[in-house]
Amino acid sequence: MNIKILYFARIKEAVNYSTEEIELPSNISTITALKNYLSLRGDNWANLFSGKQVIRAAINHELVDNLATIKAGDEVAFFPPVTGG
Amino acid sequence: MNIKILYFARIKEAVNYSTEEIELPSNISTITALKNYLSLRGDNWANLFSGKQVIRAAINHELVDNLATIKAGDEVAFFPPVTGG
Amino acid sequence: MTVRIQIEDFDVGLELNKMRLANPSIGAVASFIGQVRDINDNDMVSTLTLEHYAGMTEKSLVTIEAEAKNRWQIIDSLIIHRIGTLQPLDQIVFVGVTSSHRGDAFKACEFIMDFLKTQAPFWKKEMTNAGERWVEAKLADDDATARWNK
Amino acid sequence: MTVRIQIEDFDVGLELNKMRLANPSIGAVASFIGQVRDINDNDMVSTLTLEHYAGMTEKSLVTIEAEAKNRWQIIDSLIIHRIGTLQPLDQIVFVGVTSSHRGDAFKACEFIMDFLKTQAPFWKKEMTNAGERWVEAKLADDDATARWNK
Repeated sequence: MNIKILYFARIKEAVNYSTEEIELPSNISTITALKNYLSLRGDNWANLFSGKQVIRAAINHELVDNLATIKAGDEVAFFPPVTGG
Repeated sequence: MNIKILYFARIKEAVNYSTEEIELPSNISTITALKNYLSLRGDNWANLFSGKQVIRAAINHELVDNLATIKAGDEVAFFPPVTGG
Repeated sequence: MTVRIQIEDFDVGLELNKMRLANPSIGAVASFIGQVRDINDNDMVSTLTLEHYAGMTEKSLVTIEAEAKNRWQIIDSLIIHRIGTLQPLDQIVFVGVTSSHRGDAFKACEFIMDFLKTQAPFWKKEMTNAGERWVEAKLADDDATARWNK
Repeated sequence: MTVRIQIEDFDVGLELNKMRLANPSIGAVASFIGQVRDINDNDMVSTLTLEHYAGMTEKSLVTIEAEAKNRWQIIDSLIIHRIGTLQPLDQIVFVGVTSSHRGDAFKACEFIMDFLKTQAPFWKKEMTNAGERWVEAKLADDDATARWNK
């Protein structure tokens, strides 16, 4: 299925991507599975999603946890804890 | 001893006084004693200090209770609960 | 740590700008405006007249500001309270507090308002469609003050 | 119930006046301004750059305002948050809340700020004398959010 992924702040800099559209294998259907899938891209990706740093995820503009289900057409975002205000 | 007494708001209207200087007998040395002394002036005074309505007292700009001591030269004030803000 | 008792209106934008620009370690400004409502206790209010005890008012507000500064890390505070006759939508009171951090600014600002309501010698008389009357003190304000007791 | 995300500065006096004059049953206006401090974690800050997640930011702030309105009796609220590059003493955020009563206005205003801090997708990068760095999220902000859990 096709999804859009957005990266922000420290994470955007670490992977050097801000937005991408990718075709996911059908067995990748949760945030955890997506993180593991992206980790295969190389050391910087693997290091990012290793769990050493806190990464928040959102699907379609809603904060979600690692077990959240990804559907075709979703906009997934990865970002560090927020620091506005 | 000579003291100054100020009346505010509802109380000022009840006794029709805003400020007075009076010579107190030497045995009048607390707020309670002063209230009893002023109550002798007539029904409106007696009614005011009868305890049916809450009256706050201050001595020299500090809120005090009924047992507070009055000294010569003090500025005593009587007023209802405050309603600013 | 300033207190102003005045008949004239005040300019909140001007006061807030002066306060926040006074010190570059200010990160947070909490403020409050109280204004005259058109309806009180179900009656239409046409005017509200504020009387106060000159001398004691300033002293009590300075004491409240000092206590706020004692309890929280605040950089400065300003209280402006109007006296005289006001109409609905007129500003009555302004409290502004600056701090490095928002928690201190919020708490100090609310603390000052709660104590101002129950300690500072102001009295309100309102003219309504039901006649002229003194505004009654509210138990809810005593409760709001009491919850700050350490 | 308005949210504005903008690069430009905002005029707090103007916004507060519009809010308080909108409804004669407003008796209380609580507000907050956050601004850039000159020193953070012991280093001099020269600029602060705010990035956000357009779309999600607005949605999360509208949700926070709706929850505040659900919890307290408020008449209106306004959130303005700037993005882009700012300097010390520049305004970052404004939150204003109007209500008939001050307790509701204060609580809703502080609630909105606490949730904005931990829920709205903004990130700060600061340029300091120690170099450029992302501002770290603070546990104290998580605690400030958690205390509102009913």
